[in-house]
Amino acid sequence: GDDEEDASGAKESIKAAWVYIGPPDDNGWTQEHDRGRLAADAALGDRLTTSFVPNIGFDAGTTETFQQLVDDGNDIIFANTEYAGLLTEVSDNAPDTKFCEINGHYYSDNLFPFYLAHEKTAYQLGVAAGHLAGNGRIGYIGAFPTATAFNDVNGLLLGARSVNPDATVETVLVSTFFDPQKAAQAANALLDSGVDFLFGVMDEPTFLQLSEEAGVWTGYWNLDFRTAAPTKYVSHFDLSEFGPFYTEQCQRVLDGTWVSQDEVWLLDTPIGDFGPNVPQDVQDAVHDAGAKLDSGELHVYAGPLSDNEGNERLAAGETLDSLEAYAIDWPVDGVTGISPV
Amino acid sequence: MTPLGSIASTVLRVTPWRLERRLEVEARRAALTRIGGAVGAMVLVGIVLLLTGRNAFWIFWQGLDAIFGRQRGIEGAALRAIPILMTALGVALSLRMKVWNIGSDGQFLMGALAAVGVGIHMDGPAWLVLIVMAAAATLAGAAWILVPALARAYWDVNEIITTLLLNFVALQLVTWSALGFWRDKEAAVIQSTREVAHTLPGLPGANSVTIALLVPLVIAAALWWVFRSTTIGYEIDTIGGNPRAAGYAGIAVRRRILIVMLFTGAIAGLGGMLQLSAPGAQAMNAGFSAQFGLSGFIVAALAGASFWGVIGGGLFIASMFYAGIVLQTKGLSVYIIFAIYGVILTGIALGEIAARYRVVRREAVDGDGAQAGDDHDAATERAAT
Amino acid sequence: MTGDGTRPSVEALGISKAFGGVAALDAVDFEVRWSEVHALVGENGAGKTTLCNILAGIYRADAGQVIVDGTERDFRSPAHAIDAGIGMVHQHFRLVEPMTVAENIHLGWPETPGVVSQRALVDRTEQFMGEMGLHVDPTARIWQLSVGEQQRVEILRVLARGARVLILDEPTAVLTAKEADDLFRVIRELAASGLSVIFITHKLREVLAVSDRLTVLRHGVREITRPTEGATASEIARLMTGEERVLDVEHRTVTGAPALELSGVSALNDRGIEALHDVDLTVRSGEILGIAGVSGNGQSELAEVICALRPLRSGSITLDGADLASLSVRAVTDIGVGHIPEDRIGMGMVLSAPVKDNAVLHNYWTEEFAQGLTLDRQGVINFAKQLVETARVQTRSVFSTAGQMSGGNQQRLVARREALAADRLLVAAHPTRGLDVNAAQEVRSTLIDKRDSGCAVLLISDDLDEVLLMGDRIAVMYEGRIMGVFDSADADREHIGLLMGGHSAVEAAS
Amino acid sequence: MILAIIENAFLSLIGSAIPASAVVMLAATGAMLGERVGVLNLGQEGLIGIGAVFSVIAVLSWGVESPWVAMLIGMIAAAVAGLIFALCVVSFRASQVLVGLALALGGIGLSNQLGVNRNGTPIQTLFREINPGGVLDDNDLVSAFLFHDPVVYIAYIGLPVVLWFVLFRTRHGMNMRAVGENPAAADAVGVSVTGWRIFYSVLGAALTGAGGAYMVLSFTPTWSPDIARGRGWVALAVVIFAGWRPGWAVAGALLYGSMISLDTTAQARGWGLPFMGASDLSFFLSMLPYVVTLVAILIPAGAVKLGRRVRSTAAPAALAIPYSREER
Ligand SMILES: Nc1ncnc2c1ncn2[C@@H]1O[C@H](COP(=O)(O)OP(=O)(O)OP(=O)(O)O)[C@@H](O)[C@H]1O
Ligand SMILES: Nc1ncnc2c1ncn2[C@@H]1O[C@H](COP(=O)(O)OP(=O)(O)OP(=O)(O)O)[C@@H](O)[C@H]1O
Ligand SMILES: [Mg+2]
Ligand SMILES: [Mg+2]
Repeated sequence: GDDEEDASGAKESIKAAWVYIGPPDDNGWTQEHDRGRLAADAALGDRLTTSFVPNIGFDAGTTETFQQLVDDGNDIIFANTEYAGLLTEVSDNAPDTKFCEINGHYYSDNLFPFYLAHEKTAYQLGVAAGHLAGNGRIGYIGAFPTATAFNDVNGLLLGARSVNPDATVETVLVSTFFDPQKAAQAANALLDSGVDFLFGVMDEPTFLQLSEEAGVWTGYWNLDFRTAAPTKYVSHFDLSEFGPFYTEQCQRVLDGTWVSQDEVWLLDTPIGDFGPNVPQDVQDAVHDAGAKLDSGELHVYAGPLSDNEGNERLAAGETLDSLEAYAIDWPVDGVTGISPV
Repeated sequence: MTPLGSIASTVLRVTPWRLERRLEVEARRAALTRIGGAVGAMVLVGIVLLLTGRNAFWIFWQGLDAIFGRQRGIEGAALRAIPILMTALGVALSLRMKVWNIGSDGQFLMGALAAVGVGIHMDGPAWLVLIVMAAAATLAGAAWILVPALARAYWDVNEIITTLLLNFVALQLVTWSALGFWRDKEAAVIQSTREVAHTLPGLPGANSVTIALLVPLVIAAALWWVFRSTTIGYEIDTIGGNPRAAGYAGIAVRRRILIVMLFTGAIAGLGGMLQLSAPGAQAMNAGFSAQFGLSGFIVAALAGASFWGVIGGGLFIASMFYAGIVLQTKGLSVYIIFAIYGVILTGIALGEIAARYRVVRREAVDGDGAQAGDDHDAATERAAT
Repeated sequence: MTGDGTRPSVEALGISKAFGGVAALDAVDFEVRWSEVHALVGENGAGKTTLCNILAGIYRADAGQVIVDGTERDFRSPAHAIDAGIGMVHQHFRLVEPMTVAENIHLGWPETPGVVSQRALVDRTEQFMGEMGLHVDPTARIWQLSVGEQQRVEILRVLARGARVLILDEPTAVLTAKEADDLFRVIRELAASGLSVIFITHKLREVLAVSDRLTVLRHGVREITRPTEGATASEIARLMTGEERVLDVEHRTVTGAPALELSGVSALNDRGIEALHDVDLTVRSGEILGIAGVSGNGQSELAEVICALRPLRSGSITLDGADLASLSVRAVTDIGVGHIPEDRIGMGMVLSAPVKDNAVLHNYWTEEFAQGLTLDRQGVINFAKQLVETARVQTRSVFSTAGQMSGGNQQRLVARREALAADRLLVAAHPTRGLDVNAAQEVRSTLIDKRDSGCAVLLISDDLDEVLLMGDRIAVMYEGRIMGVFDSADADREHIGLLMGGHSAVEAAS
Repeated sequence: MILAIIENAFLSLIGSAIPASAVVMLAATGAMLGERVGVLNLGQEGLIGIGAVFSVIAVLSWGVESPWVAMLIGMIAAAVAGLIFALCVVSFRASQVLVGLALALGGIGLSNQLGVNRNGTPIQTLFREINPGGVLDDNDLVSAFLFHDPVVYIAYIGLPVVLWFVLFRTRHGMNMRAVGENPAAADAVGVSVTGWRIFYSVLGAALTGAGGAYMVLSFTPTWSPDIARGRGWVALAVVIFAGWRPGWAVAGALLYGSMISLDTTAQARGWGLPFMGASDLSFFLSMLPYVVTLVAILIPAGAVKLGRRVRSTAAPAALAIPYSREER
């Protein structure tokens, strides 16, 4: 960063670094973040210098990566997966550097987590699935039994049930966000078992291709990837909010106004554009649900709800907001293949 | 005769030079040629980097500077060296007996897993918890190699693949622990077990390196002594050299193989605990072992029979990996770094061979003693016979 | 073009070859003619095998020419030598153990049909066997064969591909007298049909019996090539070694107390077949009991059972009245039993370990070298140096690996080591196999010294001459049974030969 | 009824294992070829990556339109890597274990690097399933079991049969086995040990590369980093399980593949264990392929030991031992 710093803490120019779990060309998660980085870079021009380190997994070397970025004088560092202790080990000892960690759970003076309010998006996609899946069976390929997955399956199921009360979500967990072969096997297993709609939190689009081949409706997490399933593509989660978020955080550092947060910073995640074959009435129903969710007229989680082991989790009249959903650790009844933590 | 094979072997034969085997290889020459192989490989890598438009000098300089330019670099390399040295020592021990344990990653992980289990469930003074963690890790590491060891010792099942397969199982078990049975639920952190509260005491003058660094040094010294001065070392070497002769000498070969393999696993398992009790690494996740077992295996194979060679080679490989992490933040892809490791390893393997051979001219004969050179004095041999 | 008995089939001119800077052959000239059996003799390590390996394309000479039937050849691999009609039967067999005899004979042979069936290979093999007059079960796998049978497979293989120059490297070292006689007959026939045979042996009797001419190598230099006619064993020995030593063995009649006693001993071999049946045997202190017999009749099992290397199935073994069978290998050694194993490389030493470590292989744990767990390294080195000196082992130093020593020197080391370890009993299995005359004499002297010092010696050998020369008493073994025991004075060579062949004592007597 | 369920389960497991394990099958055959002549190549992971990435490059960057040509290009690239490996370990006699590991590491790194910017791009140049006239319904389990693209038939039927025939019914195969069992013996009868070891290492590497190519040209038609993800190691285990017999490799590959698909299939079909939650079951099942492979290796070995069976499943005696004619 720049040494010139006025009394208010504002700076002439800063350096920002991104640490990515995957490669920036994965056609998925990391690529979306890298777009966000480029957007920030473009928006702040000469005042922001950005760099990124791809393919950083969860191992002891990761701490070293963060430390090195701190040593290299980065003013703010973004992590596009939850590195938890591997990151906080460094952030706690680098008070002058700011950190934003996606999907994190640790808060300090220089680190706060950010994430997506995606349970609503999942709900909207669920509405589409409820219309499109003839037999009401929705397949879901997940990575780990975390809140991300619970919000996905719950949103899908509740959205679908708003249309078809008999809808179910069948889950296969593959313990990785990125393994095309495993994802393909999961997709095949679900397709073979007869699901009529397939969705996954995978960082790559293999399952879309398989759905297309099997003639099953399908949707994607990260970005518009209808090329992989030209006729059966429904929609995706629109992750274009990363750019504004990154720009804003960098701007705050430049201005000397960056402050840490005490709750997760949730980004809007609208439903993306629809594939060419999604009927207009389905599109309308999805948008309608979205509008109601935004206005607070409709809640994704509204009691009575019980988990899939029969325990009541939400009494009638109770609701969960997005912040509460961020920590959810149970699947609603009707979801199979994943159990409460 | 296959055409390709024939071309290849002809190419190798038409040169006027040939390799001649040395009957004796001094340890120093072997060490030198290995280093030579590594340097040669790096030069080759440098040329390729230059050809692909990268500034090789800058890269090498950055790598060196990252380690030696600052205390954190040295400590960072040392921190990485600890797990690598532990797995390497275990493997080196079994290599003395010609047993190839490729499963030290699994043993390392299981050691760490056992340590975490103890650490998050046991109350008590830190020193006691740490000791119990170490004991549990040692046992778990040994337990993880038990089946391959029994199979090797009593059923003659090759251990390379059996130990390797258990790596995958251990990795899945760790994932399970991190996301399932020992998951850190309070923080709802993904992919991690709960954290152990205790760490080992730091080394005086160090910021992050703990007394764990002393453990591989002590083990290396102990193994060196065992193989230099005890009947146990003698017996293990004998088994490695000729198991039938060992049986003839009254050594219980199968039991020894079993015990030594268990020790191998135990050392790797203890390595898992050492890694876990370093500051900042007190929880387990699927990435807990950054190929430490594989690196350790490579180190042991490079070091040959020498335990001090393991220490030297381990520090070298750890530095290389550490430099790799730093270079990644300078824009050198981890992929390229892996490719470079491959080339350097090959260089070292070829260097090892170079020590065992020397190049002589095919037609060159006695003449002025050109051949009778350094290995031996022909005249004395003749006189002695 | 073959057969006039004067034109050279193979000429080697100025052949030199060095290993690790040490010359194994130094400008050797060697010439063999058509229709002759040419014996190649010399001490262990003289370079005989090296020279033949060069002729067979296994080694490349550092210098010199090889001329086959008038044409200069540059053998870059054995394939070239085979093309030139040279075939070699190697000192250490080169057979593929898990394959059948038929397969081994057809290996690497261009005339083998491209698509093969076992049936066809067996038929072809049987046909050759008929033509050559040599027989082995073509469907047997090599590991099931005795060494003599393996030898035959090697010879058949070479002959089948029409070798015109046949090199036999110590073919008789592992053959019984009968098998050796068969082989000599074949060799003579081959030479008579115009082929050249190069024949390496340490047994001078055989040189005189079968060869037309002989060449003596000494320290990698050719001493002489001459017709065999008129040569004497002592003259050849002198040329080989530069000195002549004759071992004079004085037999004794021992009345002393029985040391080793076996009664009703049975044991299985490695394949789980009973190899020893109800063996009763006694060796007294201060005597050599020679076991005569064709190898493979349970002798190795006998030695191993005594030394606790093999479990006893039934019966008892005692040494000076104390039970031996229940002891561990280590305990057996500790009470003063030494064992020169049959397979000295495979069992008796660790080739990759230094000589010093090999010197204490059988007693490193004793108080002499070990205090608790620690090994007295200096003590080991001193002991090894002393052993090397007294046993006249030629090695660069006690720190170089045992594998670098020539076979004869390895054997000397093991023999002396075991003799030193043995106070009460020394079991010596084939202790002179493959040794040159001098080395063999030295090992034999060691055994006699042992005997003279009051130790019981059990000598197992398939060389009947050796057993007759050395044994104070002689026991004959056949198919795991003792066929008879004789005092050396009463031992009749022919009679024992018959017993060795499995004829019962009654038959043999008649 | 129960029978029908078992049959169903069996067909669905094997049916999905067949294409999924074709890469293991090809790599195992490749590894077996090398090992039969005494060359142990631990670099299968790297070779799969190289084979895959060059096929991807061929399709995406060089505009190759035939999957066969793309696969051939992947095979040639892997063969070149195999040649370098072979020269190091056969000609220069470097440690097969070390250089093999180097090839694993370096091959993964190199292929990942070459794959940069090609991640996730769908590949349209694909092998097509052979389904004679669409006789059977596409989603039928029987057709999932029977109908695949041609590479699958080559991998599971063609190669094992050819290799078995060559190894055990031809002069050539006899010589090959001799090189792996006792190179000194093979050499003495004029078989070129060096030449054959190099040739079959290279051919084996090419087959392993074909496995990698298959992954991106049919199974999951897209490049992704670390594409082998342990399949190369599993292939080496399959060789041991198979006792170096080509036909048994089919059983090994399918066993492993079924265990892998048991994981996803059990989850997808809601098969459960009474004492385990759904998430735990998925973790448990993900360990199973390796445990079962391990047990499958131990059983025949134990049977040999306990029942004194013939040692036809033993490794080639000279495996991983460099041969030098003048050494002794
Ligand atoms: N491949 C080799 N490597 C190293 N040294 C060798 C090799 N081959 C032969 N020598 C050495 O060359 C010398 C001659 O060996 P060679 O085998 O030719 O002897 P030999 O006359 O056949 O003896 P023996 O009667 O014991 O068979 C010995 O000193 C031996 O150690
Ligand atoms: N399973 C088998 N199949 C075929 N032949 C066998 C088998 N087992 C043993 N033989 C034969 O029995 C004989 C004994 O072989 P073995 O190697 O056990 O001899 P030995 O008892 O060790 O004798 P020595 O000490 O003289 O070598 C050999 O000639 C071999 O041909
Ligand atoms: Mg010889
Ligand atoms: Mg025997």
